[in-house]
Amino acid sequence: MDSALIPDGVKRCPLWQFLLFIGAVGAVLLWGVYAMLLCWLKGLNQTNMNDYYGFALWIWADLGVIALGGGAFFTGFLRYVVGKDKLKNIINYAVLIGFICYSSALLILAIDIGQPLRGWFIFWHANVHSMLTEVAFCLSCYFGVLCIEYIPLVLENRQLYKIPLFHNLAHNMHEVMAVFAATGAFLSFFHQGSLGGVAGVLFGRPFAFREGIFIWPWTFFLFTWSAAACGPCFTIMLTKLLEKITKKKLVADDVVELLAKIAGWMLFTYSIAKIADTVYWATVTAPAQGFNISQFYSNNPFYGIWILYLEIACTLIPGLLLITNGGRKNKFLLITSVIMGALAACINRWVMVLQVMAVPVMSFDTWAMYIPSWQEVATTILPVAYGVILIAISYRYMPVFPQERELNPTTE
Amino acid sequence: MKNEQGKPKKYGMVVDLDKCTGCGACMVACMSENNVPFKADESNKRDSITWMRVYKITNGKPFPDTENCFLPRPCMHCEGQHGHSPCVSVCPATATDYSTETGIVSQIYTRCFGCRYCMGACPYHARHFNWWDPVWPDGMEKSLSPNVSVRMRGIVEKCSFCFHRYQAAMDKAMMEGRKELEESEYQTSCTQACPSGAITFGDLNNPKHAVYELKKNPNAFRLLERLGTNPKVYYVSSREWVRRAGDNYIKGEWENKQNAKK
Amino acid sequence: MKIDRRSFLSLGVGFGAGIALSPLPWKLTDDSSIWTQMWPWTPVPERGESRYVNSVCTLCPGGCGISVRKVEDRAVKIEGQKGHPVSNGGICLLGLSGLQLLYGPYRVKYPMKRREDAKRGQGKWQKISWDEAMSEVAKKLGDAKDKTACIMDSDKGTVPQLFKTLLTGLGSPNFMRTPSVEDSFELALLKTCGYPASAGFDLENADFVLSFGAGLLEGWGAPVRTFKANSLWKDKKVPVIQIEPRLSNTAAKSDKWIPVNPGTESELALGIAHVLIKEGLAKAEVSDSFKKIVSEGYAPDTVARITGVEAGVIVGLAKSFAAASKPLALCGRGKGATPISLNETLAVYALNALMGNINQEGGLFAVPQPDYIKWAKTNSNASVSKLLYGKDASLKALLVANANPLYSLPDTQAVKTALDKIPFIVSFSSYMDETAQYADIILPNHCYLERYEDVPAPAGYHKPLIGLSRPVVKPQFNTKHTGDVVIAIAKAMGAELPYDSYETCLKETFGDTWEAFQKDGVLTADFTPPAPSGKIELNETSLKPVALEGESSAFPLVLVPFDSMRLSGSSIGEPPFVIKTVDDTILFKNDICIEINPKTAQSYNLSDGKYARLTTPKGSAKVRVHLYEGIMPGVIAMPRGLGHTPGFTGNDKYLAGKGVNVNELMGSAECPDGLNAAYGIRAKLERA
Amino acid sequence: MGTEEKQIKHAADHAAEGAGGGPILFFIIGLAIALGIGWIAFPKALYSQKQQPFDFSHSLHNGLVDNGCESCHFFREDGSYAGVPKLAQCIGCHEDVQGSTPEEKVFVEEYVKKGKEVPWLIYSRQPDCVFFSHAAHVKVAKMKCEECHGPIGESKNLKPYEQNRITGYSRDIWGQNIAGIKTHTYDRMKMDDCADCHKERGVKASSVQTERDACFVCHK
Repeated sequence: MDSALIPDGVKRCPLWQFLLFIGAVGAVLLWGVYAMLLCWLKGLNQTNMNDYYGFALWIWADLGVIALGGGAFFTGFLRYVVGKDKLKNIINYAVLIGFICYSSALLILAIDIGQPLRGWFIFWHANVHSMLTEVAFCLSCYFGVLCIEYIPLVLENRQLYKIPLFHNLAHNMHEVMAVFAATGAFLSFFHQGSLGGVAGVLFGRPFAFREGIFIWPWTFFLFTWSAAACGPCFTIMLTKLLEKITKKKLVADDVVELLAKIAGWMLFTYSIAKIADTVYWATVTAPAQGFNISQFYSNNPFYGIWILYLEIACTLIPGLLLITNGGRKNKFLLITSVIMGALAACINRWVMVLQVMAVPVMSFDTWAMYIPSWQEVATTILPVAYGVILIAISYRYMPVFPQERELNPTTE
Repeated sequence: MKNEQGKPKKYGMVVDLDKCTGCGACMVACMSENNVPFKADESNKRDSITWMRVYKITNGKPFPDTENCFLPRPCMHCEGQHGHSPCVSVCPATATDYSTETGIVSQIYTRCFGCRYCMGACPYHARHFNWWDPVWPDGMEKSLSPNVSVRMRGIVEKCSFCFHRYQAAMDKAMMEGRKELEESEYQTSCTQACPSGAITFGDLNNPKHAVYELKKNPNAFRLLERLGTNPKVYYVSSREWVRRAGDNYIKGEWENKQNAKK
Repeated sequence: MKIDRRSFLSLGVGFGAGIALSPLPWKLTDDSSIWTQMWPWTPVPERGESRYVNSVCTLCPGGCGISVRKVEDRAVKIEGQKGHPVSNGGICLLGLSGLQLLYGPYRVKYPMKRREDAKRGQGKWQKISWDEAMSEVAKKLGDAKDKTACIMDSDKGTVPQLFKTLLTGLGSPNFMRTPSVEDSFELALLKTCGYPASAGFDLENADFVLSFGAGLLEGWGAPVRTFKANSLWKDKKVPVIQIEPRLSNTAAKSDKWIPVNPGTESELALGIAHVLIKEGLAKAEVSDSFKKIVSEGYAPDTVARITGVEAGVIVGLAKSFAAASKPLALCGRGKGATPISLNETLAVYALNALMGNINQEGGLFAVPQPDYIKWAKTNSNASVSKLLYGKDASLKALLVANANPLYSLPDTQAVKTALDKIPFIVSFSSYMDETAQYADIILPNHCYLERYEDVPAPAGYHKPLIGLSRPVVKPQFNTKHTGDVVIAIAKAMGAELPYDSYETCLKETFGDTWEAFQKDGVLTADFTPPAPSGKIELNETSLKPVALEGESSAFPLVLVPFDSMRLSGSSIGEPPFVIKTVDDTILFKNDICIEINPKTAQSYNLSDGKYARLTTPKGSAKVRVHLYEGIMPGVIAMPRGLGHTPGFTGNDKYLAGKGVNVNELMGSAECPDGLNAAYGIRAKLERA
Repeated sequence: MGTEEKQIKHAADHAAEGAGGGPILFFIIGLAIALGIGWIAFPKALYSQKQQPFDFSHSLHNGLVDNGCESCHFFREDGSYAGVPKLAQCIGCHEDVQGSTPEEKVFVEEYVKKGKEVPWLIYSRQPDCVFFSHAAHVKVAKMKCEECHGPIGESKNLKPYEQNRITGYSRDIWGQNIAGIKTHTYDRMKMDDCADCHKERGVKASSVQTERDACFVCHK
């Protein structure tokens, strides 16, 4: 029925099956939308956040998806700026994931703030000293870039492509994509970094505070680095997941391996930087404010010091695996590595958001614990459902994977 | 505006913890002066708006050597480094600001859009978010003061050192052709109410104000000074364990500091 | 021309461009954000001219001067009144939140009568007119005659006198005052000084303070004055010793806290007296009988065994007490909301007498009762123990004004049973408190900020003083001054009263001094205290300690109520601002927390925050456990002032339904002199 | 160029020929409609018009008093500004009907005799978050009332009060010009107007963040 919309030469599941799937995921989406509306109409009292836990699940999810969406900017950077041409076979998907991640991030922010109708004050009354201002500007601009990168893909839909205007537009946009990719890489460098800066500049919060270069704390660079390292892992992970679901090979192994190799090197170097940062913070920064590293992780039923070890393991191990040829070639090791890589970013963002809030700073204060309300969980799942739907639609109707036709020749 | 000594004004507080009895008058004086809202259940202290909160701290020793002390915590109006207090520099919309004229950290409710970054930045938990719509039971809104604007849901609020009293005092002074305020003309509501006289408020830069000398007390300390927040609220306690509780020290550090003093 | 898809596209693009080039989107964005800054449901306080009105706070017996800031006709803030002899600019948190009582939803807004089809306390009311209400009350009192009783929080001043006059007219002697430590003080002073007097303490001039459980920082005496004295002590380095089983705020701020077994304070005082006498440290004479009893029975070792305070400490206390030039010994548990046994009062008075500081600077004063109400020819006095706890079922009518016996008297169940036997209960309360809820008719008084009233003798003040409480705002509702109501009822029943209205009554009572009284808000009188008599009598009966109710085998623990400034314990309940200051270790959601030593808790396998069932011979309650190192093992402390019951459904969720009223678990143990001196009760604890 | 692309290009050329000036015309129509809505209909819809309780002539009163605006709009002793006069002040002259205007009759009969305050709608009423010190501007900076309020003292009638339906503010805050363009100092009373004037006159810059005035100068 919708075969006219489906790209040429590829096979898709029957429409009913597709609609059933979209319907199921759509129900989850609606649940999230309901929770979102509750938050907007009734206020943030719908959450379990409080004055001690001003940032919680949502901000973690926000930082998490931005880090994981980093695959888009870094792959784009490699493809268009560095000139790794091979990556053109995965760039569309990376851009799609990035687009989903960033639009979700903006949506989460719009739910998270207490006065959504005044959200634009961040641009209009911007305070240049605030890392959050930098985040807002770069994030929005980069989202614009992602739209520009994503639009040609939409226009390449078989029917839309027939319209000359769209056809030309898509064509011309492709021509100048290098410029946008470079801009995107630049913007991303800053906003990924400023998200790290958000925590790192909090000199009232010894767990988060980092010394650094000029106005940028170490976390600024670490966040950019980790996004560049973990984002591609996430892209690979989702590629493999989609291949599993569609039971098709969508990207050739050499493409994946190239990206994995680069991600491996990024992870490996990042883990060294992260260890160095942790050691300096634990031995110099924190003690200067009267804290032992153990204090940050004690008295807490949920986060022991293991979370730090886990984070480091999740960067070092996949890093080591992916830089070796054997690690990349072995399917199991490759998938384990990219999952760990994606996990590393999530753990890091979790710690840099929630642990920061949980640790008491005044000596007589107590640990702050918090369990998210269902509204928070639902609104956090909302972007996931939205992402699944968007991937499904994009995959079905757009030529996301240039190699699909060639890797899956139709028998007809 | 500068005071007679040519230094900018720097309003601050000295709280005598030996005198503070934890009675809570400062908390209520603040709430009633500043139109602070209330809910039916305020027992969850983590979403209860109290610009001034009195902490009960203990020396942690078992019976019968237990000791308690009360520590009132308003906003510290941190000066940070050159006015870059932890919260001011992070606010993305300039809703909170540091005034070099008075040293007061402002919070503009109508500018704030509720991102709560400042709350995360403040180690004193002096900032409170309006999680709920403020509701006054029918008739109770009659007790609201027009000098302080009522806050709306979804924004952050905090102690302003009763800045509206400064505005009113300046109005009166200007009316009388003066540009200077006497110490007594501008006092915060908590200072005025404290039945123990434990709170002293004034210009830390003005030798004519009591706080100028009081802050030099050898038993004076500030909360979390080591973080570099440079707060303007000083505490005085004759008890060593209380002074120690004012900051964090790694093992042995405090003892070394005490020995070095001797 | 062909109208196709493209035409619509162009139209749309043009429209979009046009809108963007118009002020519409930009102004809407701006306006919608302004809308969020002024949500229509967020109140905007009216501006206007502001001014101050002085009055006296009557929310507790402290009698502090207040200064109320008004904007036009609204009262917006209560502040302390500078220069007031009692409070001099200071104010407590309850006084500060008075406007929440004035404007709050828990006010009784018009006269109400219990609906015929409703039982008492069901909360079903019908609105009636003042005329109807007053004639009904007059009729019922006419029937009840001398079987009418009245209970108030005070027996001094014009309003209590009017009630007494009404009762006298009915031939009834049944005027009761809510029991408090004042009963103990007055009885002790009558016995030792020989004239009716209130106890006054020259706190400011004392140079050594020995407090037997007096909650100096929990609301004892006139709280603000006591706080100021405490700060003065800090400045002058006056040692303060606090003796009580729990590390209260007073104990925490004192120079030394001496934990003592609950209820053995009198023994400790006598032990100290023993040392003073034995070591020849006494500076004044006391009666021989006293000397004899103390010398024989209260040697430090004996006292140490009873009290749990080491003998050496007792001797040390005595020595440092005697070494001070103006030492002052104080008593009265917590705020003084309950009487203490006569033997304890006398023992502590004896310490003062031994140091010769009765009616002396820095000492204990017997301040003569005010007698400015010349028109009163009444002799009406009765005790709560007889009428409300006794087996007496003869009362036909009860008038309740400024009191809430159903909440504030220990053994709530017994009080309820007594009230059930009284066929007609009239409440004069401004608020829907527990007793008002249980009344048959409510004749609501103006709130304290809407009415005139004379406020004699602030608690613990050492000079005669009368304050004037004045209307700060116009009455907000259809209420009437109780003075006016009583005059009208008395007149309707043919009583002879020289006044038609309360205001005239008040003015005439003060006569020539009224103008000055109006202007200053206080009246003071010269007073030369008589020389001390040194007559402290003790005998075997009065020394008999008040036994704790309950068998120690069944109830191994001791429950003591504790007071705190942040729990006003007022008969009305905690206004929202006050309850907001209460720690979550005292009230957690709607659960009351009890304090218990970790050692005790361990033996019951209880940890912090766990639920437990607390049972006493009088009742049982579900409580939450709060581990506190500052309490003696074996003792449980429970806050007093919580557990108010909802009066108007839905409207008073701010005041009511929080925790448990400790009086439901307490008994009304009586000491031999008729004082309800229950300081605690035996209790048991189980995991729940 | 592949055959497919060629075909598409051809189709595009064809389409362009057929449409002629169509798209431009429709674009202009759309633009015109939108501009009409945005510039004319929208402002009309945004504001509701309310009439004052009765008319009042500033110029008439101004001629009768000695002390200019401050005769009625005075400062209180505590330095605060009384704003629009209360009944108590008017009663001095208007205990009974003095002149012959119907407005005065309404005032005396409806308000003075009944002791009711006149519910004036205040054109320059700032939102609740604003603290404005008249003392600082009038007493210290010696500014004239007209600089912010315009020549209201010369007015013979009270204009209708226009209220923004969304914000509830008076239109005079944003100004009559919907685009927010002002020609006089008193045309608008938005925060930026205050800020501009402060900047122009070099009123103390006390903010660390913006190097302008700190927010607490004008907010409460």
